Amino acid sequence: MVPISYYIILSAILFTIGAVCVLIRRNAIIIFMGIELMLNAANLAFVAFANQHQVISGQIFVFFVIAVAAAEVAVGLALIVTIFRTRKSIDVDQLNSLKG
Amino acid sequence: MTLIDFTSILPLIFLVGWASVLLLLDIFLTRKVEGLTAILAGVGLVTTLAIAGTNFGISTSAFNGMIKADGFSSYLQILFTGSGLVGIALAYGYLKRMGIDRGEYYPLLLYSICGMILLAQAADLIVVFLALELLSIPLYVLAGFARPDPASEEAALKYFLLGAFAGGFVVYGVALSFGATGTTSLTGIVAGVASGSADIGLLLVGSGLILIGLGFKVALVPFHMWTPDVYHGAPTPVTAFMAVGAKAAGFAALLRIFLAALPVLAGDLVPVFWILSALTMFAGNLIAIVQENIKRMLAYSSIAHAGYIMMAMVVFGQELITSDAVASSLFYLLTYAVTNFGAWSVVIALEGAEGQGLKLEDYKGLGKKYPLFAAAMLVFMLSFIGVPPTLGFMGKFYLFRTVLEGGFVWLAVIGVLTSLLSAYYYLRVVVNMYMHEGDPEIYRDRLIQLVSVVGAAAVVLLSIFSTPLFRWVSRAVLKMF
Amino acid sequence: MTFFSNPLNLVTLFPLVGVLVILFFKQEQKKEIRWTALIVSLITFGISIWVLTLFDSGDPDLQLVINLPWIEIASWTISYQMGVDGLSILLVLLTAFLTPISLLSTWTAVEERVKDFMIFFLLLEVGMMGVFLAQDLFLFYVFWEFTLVPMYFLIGIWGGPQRMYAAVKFFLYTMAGSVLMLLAILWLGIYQGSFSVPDLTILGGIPAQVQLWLFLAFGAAFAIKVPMWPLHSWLPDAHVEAPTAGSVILAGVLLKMGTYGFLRFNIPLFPQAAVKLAPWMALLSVIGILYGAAVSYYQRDVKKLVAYSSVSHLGFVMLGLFALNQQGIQGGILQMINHGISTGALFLLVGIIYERRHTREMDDFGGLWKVMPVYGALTLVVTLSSMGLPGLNGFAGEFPILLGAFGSEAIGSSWYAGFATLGVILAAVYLLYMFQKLFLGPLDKDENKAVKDLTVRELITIVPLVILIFWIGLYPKPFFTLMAPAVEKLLTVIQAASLALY
Amino acid sequence: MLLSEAITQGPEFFSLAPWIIFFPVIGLLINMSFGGRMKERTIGILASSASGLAFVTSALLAISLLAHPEGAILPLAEWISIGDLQLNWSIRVDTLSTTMMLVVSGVGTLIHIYAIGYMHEDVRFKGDPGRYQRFFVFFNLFIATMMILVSADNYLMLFVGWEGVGLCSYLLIGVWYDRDLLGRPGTENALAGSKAFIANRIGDFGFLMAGFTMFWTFRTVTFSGVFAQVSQIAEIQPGAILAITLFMLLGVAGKSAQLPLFVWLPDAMAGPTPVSALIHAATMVTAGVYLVARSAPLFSAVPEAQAWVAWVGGITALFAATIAVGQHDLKKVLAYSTISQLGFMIAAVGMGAYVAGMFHLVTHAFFKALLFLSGGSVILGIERGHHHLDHENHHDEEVFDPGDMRLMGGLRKKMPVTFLVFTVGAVALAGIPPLAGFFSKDEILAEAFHLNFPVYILLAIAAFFTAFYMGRQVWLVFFGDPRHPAADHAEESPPVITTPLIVLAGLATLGGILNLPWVHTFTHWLEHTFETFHLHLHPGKFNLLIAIISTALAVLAIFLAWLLYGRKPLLKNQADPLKKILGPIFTGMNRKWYVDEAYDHLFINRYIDLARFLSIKVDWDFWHDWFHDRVIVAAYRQGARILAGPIDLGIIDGIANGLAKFFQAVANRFRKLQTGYVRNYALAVFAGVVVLLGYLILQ
Repeated sequence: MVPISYYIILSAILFTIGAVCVLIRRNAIIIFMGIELMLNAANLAFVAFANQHQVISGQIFVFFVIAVAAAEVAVGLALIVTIFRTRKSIDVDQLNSLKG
Repeated sequence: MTLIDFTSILPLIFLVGWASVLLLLDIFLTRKVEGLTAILAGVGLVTTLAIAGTNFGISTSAFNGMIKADGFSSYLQILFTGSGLVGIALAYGYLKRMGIDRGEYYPLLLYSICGMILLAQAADLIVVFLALELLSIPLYVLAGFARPDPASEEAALKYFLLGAFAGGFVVYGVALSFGATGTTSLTGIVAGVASGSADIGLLLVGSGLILIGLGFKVALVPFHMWTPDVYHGAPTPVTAFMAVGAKAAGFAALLRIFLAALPVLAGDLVPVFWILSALTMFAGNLIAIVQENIKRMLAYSSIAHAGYIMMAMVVFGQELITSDAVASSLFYLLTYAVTNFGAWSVVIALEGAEGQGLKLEDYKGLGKKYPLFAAAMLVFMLSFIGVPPTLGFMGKFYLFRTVLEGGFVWLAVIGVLTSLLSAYYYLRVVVNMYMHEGDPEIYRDRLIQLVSVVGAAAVVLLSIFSTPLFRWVSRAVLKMF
Repeated sequence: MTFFSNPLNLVTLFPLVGVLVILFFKQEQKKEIRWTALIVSLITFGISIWVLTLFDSGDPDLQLVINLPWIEIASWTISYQMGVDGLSILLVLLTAFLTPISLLSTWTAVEERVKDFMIFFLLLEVGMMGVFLAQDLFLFYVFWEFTLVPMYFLIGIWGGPQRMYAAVKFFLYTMAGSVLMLLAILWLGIYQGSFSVPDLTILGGIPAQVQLWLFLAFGAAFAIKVPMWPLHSWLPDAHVEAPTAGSVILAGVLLKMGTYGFLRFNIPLFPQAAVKLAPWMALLSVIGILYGAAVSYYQRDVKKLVAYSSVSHLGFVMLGLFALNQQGIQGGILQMINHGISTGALFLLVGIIYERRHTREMDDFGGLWKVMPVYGALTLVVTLSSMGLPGLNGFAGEFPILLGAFGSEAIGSSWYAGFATLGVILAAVYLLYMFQKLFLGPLDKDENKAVKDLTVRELITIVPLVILIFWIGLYPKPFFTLMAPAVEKLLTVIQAASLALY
Repeated sequence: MLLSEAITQGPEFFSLAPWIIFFPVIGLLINMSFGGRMKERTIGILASSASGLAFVTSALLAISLLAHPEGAILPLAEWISIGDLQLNWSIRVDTLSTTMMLVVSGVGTLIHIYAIGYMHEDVRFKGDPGRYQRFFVFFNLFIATMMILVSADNYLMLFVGWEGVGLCSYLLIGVWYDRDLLGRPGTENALAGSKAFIANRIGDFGFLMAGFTMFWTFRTVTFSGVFAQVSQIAEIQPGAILAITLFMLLGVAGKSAQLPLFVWLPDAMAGPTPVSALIHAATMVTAGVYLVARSAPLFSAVPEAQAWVAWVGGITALFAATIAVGQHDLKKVLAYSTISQLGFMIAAVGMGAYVAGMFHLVTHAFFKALLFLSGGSVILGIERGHHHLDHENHHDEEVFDPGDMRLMGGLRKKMPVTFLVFTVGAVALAGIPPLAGFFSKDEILAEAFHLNFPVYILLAIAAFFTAFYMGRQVWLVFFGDPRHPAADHAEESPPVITTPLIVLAGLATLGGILNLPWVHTFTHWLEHTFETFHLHLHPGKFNLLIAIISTALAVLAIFLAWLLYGRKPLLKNQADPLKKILGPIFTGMNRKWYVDEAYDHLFINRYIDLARFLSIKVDWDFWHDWFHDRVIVAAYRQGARILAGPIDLGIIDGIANGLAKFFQAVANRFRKLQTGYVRNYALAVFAGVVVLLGYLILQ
C-alpha cells in the first residue's frame, strides 16, 4: 500500500499551490478558490493521519472543515457580489483606497 | 450528554439561541419598533453576563474534554459580553446617524460573541478552529456593514480574504498537530508528548502554523498588515469591537493553547514569542507616529498593545510564574479593553458623515469646547501611555513585573522604551486637544457620552482601587492548570 | 491615626479640595477661582507648618508615618506609606511655601483659562508633596509620574511661542528616565520582596554589581530631572517657554525632586554603588557647574540665563550629596532650599519685568535701578544670594558643600572641589553681568523710563523670599538641626557600605 | 546671653564690642528706611554719628585692653554647625583687632564728616540728589562689614566681612552707575565696580581654598584653634600649611591690590573721592595686610611662604611706583601710590616684621586718606570753578576732566588750606622726618635690610619713586599758573570739608610717635596679641644708616621733581617733561605697562570666546538643536516614516514583490502575472510563515 508520507507530501504540495494561488491571482474568486484548496489540502492530511493513527476523529474533523468552508463561501461570495455591484469588478488590485 | 456539559456551556447555548431568535424576530417583525433589536440584544447579553457570572469559579471539563469551563473562560466570557454591551451602546446612535441602521447588526454581533465565548472554552483544536470561524465570519460581514460605502466593503473583503487565508494555516497546523500526536484535544496532545509517542518536529511545525493563524487575529507583526486598513474602513463601532473583542479572543486561544497546553515546546517557541512581541511593540508604536487619521493611529496602537500582551507569553514554560503570566495578560486585556472602548467612544463622538472628523487636526480645540470629552480622551491617552494613576499603568506594571520575574530584562527594557515612543503620538492628540485653537463638532449621543465618561472614571478609579481586580484575575487563573 | 487625620495626608491631599471647589466655578469667575486657589494653598502651607510643629528634629527616623496596605498584585502587597524625616521636611515646607507665592504671581499674568490653570497648579502641588512624602517606591513612582501631567499643561497651554515643543520635550525627557526607574523598582520588588524604602534600606544585601545597574536606572530618572550635565537640554526650553509661576515651581521644586531622589533612594538603597560612583557623579557635577556658568554668561535672554544658572547651582547640590560626608550632604540639602528660594525669586523678578515690558532681552534694558529702586534693591539681594555672598543663604549652602567635597573620601580628590570653587568666581561674572545689563548704566530706552516700581502684590510675593534669604544666610542653625540626625543616620549606611567595599 | 558672656570675660567694656557692628547697621537701617523723608544733612550727620559711636566703642575697648591686654572673645551666636564644622558669630577683641577697629572707625568717621560736604556738592554737580542717601547707606554698610572683618575670631566670619567690604566697594564705585568717569552717560563706573568685585572674587577663591585646606588640616577655622596646633602640624605636614598660606596670599593679592590682581584698584577711582579715601586707601585694601599679620603664626611656620609674600610685596611696591610717576590724573597717582605703599606693608608682614607692617598701615591710613580727601577738595574746587564758567558763558561744552593735573596749576593761592594739608600728606608719604611716614617706612626698610636684602633694594627704589611722584604732583597741582580757566576760578572748600583734613594732617604729622624707635609703644601694644600665639616680636631696632639713606633718596627725588616741574612749571598744553627724557618708558608708565590690555587678551576675551563657543556652538547648535532635535527626534520620526513607508509597505512589500517576481518567473511560462495590494499583505503573512517555519524546522 502507499506509504503515509506520500499523502503528506501531496497535501503539502496542494497547500502550497493554494497559497501561491492566493498570492498571485488577482481575481477575488480565484483567490478564494486557492484558499479552498489550502483547506482541502489540510483535509487530505487529516484523512491520511487519521488512517495512520487509526483514529476516526481526524475524519470527523474533515467534515467540520468542509462545513466551515461552506459557510465561508457563503459570506465570501456575498461580499464579492456586493463589491462587484459597486465597482463592477472583482479585481483585488483595485481595492487599494485604504493604505498608509 | 450530561447536565454538567450543559451548564458548562450554558452561556453559549443561551446566547446562540437568543441571537437566532433575534435574527428571526428582525426578519418577521413587520412593524419596526424603534431600537427593539438593540435593546433585546442588550438584554440577551446582560443575561449571558449573569449566567457567566454565576458560572464563575466552577472548573469542569465537558464533552469529553473538548470544552473547559473554568475561571479563565468565565473571566473572558464576562469580558466579551461586556464588550458586546459597550459595542451595542457605541453602535446604536452611530448606525442611525450613518443611515445604516439595519437590524441584523445586533444578531451578528451576538454570533461573533458566541464565537469568542466558545474560543475561551475551547480545549480541543477542532473547537478552537470552529470558534475562530464562528467569531470571524460575522465580523467579516460587520466590517462591510456600511455598504455601499466602498471603504467599508474594501475593508470587509480584505479582512475576509486574509482571514480565510490565515484560517487555512490554522487548519493545516491543526492537521499537522493531529498527525504528530493522533489527537486534537489539548490534554491528549500534552499526554502524547509526555509519553514520548508524539512526533515533536511535526508538532512544532503545526503549532507554529496555529501561532501564525492566531497571531493574525491578534495582529502581531508581521501578520498585522490587514489591521490598519480594516480598522480604518470598517464602521467605527465595529472597529472598536474588533479591536477589543477579537483581539481578546485571539489571546484567549493563544494563552490556552500555548501557555497551558504546550509547555514542552517552550525551548523552541520562546525565542519566537520574544521576537514577535519585540517586533510588534516596536513597529506598532513607531508606525503610529506618522498616522494622520485617528482610526489608523489607534489601529497601530492596538497592534503595539498586542505586542505588550505577547510579552507575558515569553515567560511561558517557567511553571512558577505561568499563572502570573496568564493573570497579567488577562488583566492587561481588561485595562486595554476599558481604555480602548473609551478612546473609540470619543472617536465615534467626533466622527461625521463620509469619514469626516477622523483626522488628528479635527481634535484641535476640543479641550476648550468640550472639556469633558477632552478630559476623558486625555485620561485614555495617558492610560495608553501608561502614566499613573491609570489602569494602563497598572496593566503595564503587572506585565513588566512578570517579564522581569521571568528574567527577560531586555524585553522589559524594549517594552518601556517603546511605551516611551508611544507617548509621542498619544501626546499629539493631547496637544491638538488642548494647545491648539479649533472648532470641533461632536454629535450629541447620551450613550456615547456615558461610555466615555464612565470609562474615564473607571480608568482612574480602578487603578487607585485595583486590588479587587487583581484578586479577581488571580482567582480566574487559579484552577487553570 | 486614621487616613485623613494624618497631617501628611492632609498636606498632600488638601489641594484636591481646592480643585473640587474650583470645578464648580465658571471660567468667567476668575476672581473667585484665583482666591480659592490662593487660600487653599495658604491653608496647605499652614498644614505644613503644623507638620513642622509635630516634627521631632531629634529623631532620625521617619515620623508621622502612615502605612496602609493598598494594592495587592499577586504575591505583593503595595502599601500606601507616607512619612517625613529630616531629608524631606524642608522640601515639603518649601513646596507649600512656594506654591501660594507662585499663585499670587499669576494674578495678572494669567488671564485666559484661569480655571484650568489653577486646577493644574493645585494638582501639581499634590504631586510634588506626594513625591517628597511617599515612602513606598510604587507610591513614589505614581506621584513622580503624576507631576508630569500638570506641568506639561502649564508649559504647553500658558507658555510662550515654542510652548508645545517645550512641553512635549519636557514630558518625553522626564518620562525617558522614569521608565527605566520603573524597571528598577520592579526589580527591587521581585528580588527584595518589598517596595517600602525603610524596609529596603534595612534589608540591603544587594550585590554590588546589581547595585550599580539599579543605581544607574534610578539615576537616569533623577539625573534628567536635576538636570545633570549633559542631560540638561530640556531645561532651557521648559524654562523659557513656561509661564512665570511655572518656572518658579519648576526651578523651585520640580528640579529638587531629582536631587531628592538621589538622596532618598540612590544613596541609601545602593550605598556601595553610590560610593563607587561618587567620583563620576562629582565629575559630572563639576562640569555642570563650570559649563552652566560659562553658558549662562553668554545668554541674552534673562530667563535663559537664570535657567542655565540652575544647571550650575544644582551641580553644587549634586557635588555636595556625593561628597557623602556630613558637611556635603547637609550643605546639599540646604542648597536645594536655597536654590528654590533664590532662583524662584529670580524667576519671579524676571516675570515682573516681563509683564511690564514684554521682553526678556537684556539689551532692551539698562539703568532700571533709577526708575525701580525697590525692584533693583531686591534683585540685587537675590542676585547676591544666588552668587553665594557670605551672610546670605547661598553661602550657607555652598560653603559646606565645597568644604565637604574638598575633604570627601568618597570623591577622593580635592581637585573636584577646587574646580567647583572656580564656579563661585564665574557665578559672580554672569550674575553681575546680568545685574549690570538690567539695572546699571544709563537709562537710555524710552520704554524703560515709564515702567512702574513694584506693586504691593508683587512686594508680597518677593519679600518673604528675601527675608528667608537673610535668615538662612545669617542663622541657618535651625535648618541644619532639622536635617542633622537623618543625615547622620544616612552616613552610617554609607560607612557600612564603604567598609564592605574596601 | 551677650552680657553673661561679658561677665565671665571681665568687668570692662568688652561686652560692648558687638556695638562696633550694630551702630553702623542701625545707622544704615534708619537711613535706608526713612532717608527718603529726611534732610540731606540729617542723613549725613546720622551716618557720621553711627560711625563715630563705633569709634567711641573701639576706644573704650582699647582702654579696657590697657587693663586686660589678653583681650576677650565674645560668642554671639552659632552660625553653621555641621558635624565637626563649628562656625560661630563671635567677636575677638585683642590689641591687633582693636587697632584696626580704631583706624577704621576713626578715619572712617572723619571721612564720613568730610563726605557730608563733599557729596552735597557732588550730587549737585552730577544732578541727582537722590544718590546722597544711597551713598551714606552704603558707607555705613561698609563700616559695618569692615568691622565684621577685623573683629572676627575665625576665618569664616572674617571672610564674611572680607566679601562684604568687596560688595560695598562694588556698590560705592557704582554710586554713579549710569555715568562714565567724566560724568557723562555711560557704563564705565558700573564696569569698574564689576571689575573690582570679580578681581576680589578671584582672591576670595584663594581664601576659600585656604579655608578648606585649613579645615581639613586643623579641623577648625578659629584663630586660637588653628594657631594652637600650628607647631605640631608644621612637623607632620608642612605642605598643608604652605598651601594654606599661598592660597591666602592669592586672597591678599586680590583684596590688597597686589600683583597680579592689582588692576581693579585704579579703576575703582571711579567712585566718589571719599570712597577712594576710605575704602581704596585707608581701610579695605589694608585688610590683606591685617590678614597676614593675623595669621602670623601660620606664615612664620613656613619661610617659603614668607619669602613669596615679601617678594610679591616688594615687586608690587616698585612696579606700582613706576606707574604712578606716569599718571596725569590726580587720583590715579594716589591710587598707584596706594598700591605701592600696600606693597611696602605686605613685604613687611611677609618678612615677619608684623609690627612694622601694621605701623605703616596705620600711618598710611592717616596720610593717604589725607591726600585723597584733599585731592577731592582740589577736584571740588576745580569743579566749582568750572561751574562758574558754565554760568558765565554757556557755550562751554568741551569735555572737561576735573581730575587732570595738566589742567591744574597755581592752586596754592586759590585753595591755601587744601594746599597746606596736601603738602603735609605728600611730605609724610615721601618719608621726610619727622612726619609719620618716615618712621613707619623707615622701620620697614630697616627690617628688610636685615631680613631680606633684595626686597630691601626694591623697596628703597620704590621709596625714591614715591618721593619723586609726590613732588611732581605737588608742583603740578599747586604751583605755576592755572592751565585751565576752571583752575583759575577754583575756590577753597567749606569748613565741613577742611576740618577733617586738618585733623588728618595733624595725625599724619604726629603719627610717628605711636612707635618711636627706642620706645616701641606700638610693638609692646601688639606684643600682647602675638605672645598669646607664642610668637615673639623683636622690636625693629633703629638703623641710622638706613634712615640716612632713605631720607637722602627722598630728598634727592624731591629735588629731581623740582628740577623737572618746579623750576619752570608746566605750561598750558605742554607735554610732560619726563616724556622728553624717558620717551617710550614714560609712555609705558603712563599706560600702566599695558597690564590691563594683556589681561584682556589673555584671559577675559578668551573666556568670552569660550562662553560664546559653549553656549552658541556646543550647547545650542550642537547639543540642543543638532543632537536632541535632529538626531533623536528626527531619527525617531524618520524611523517611523521608514517603517510606515518603505518597510511596512516597502520592504515587506519588497519581500512580497520579490517573491512575487520569483513566482512570476516560474509562472511566466504559462501566463503573464501581476501582483497587487491584498496579496502583498497575504505575502507578508506568507513571508512570516516561511521565516517562522524555517526557524522552527531548523530547530
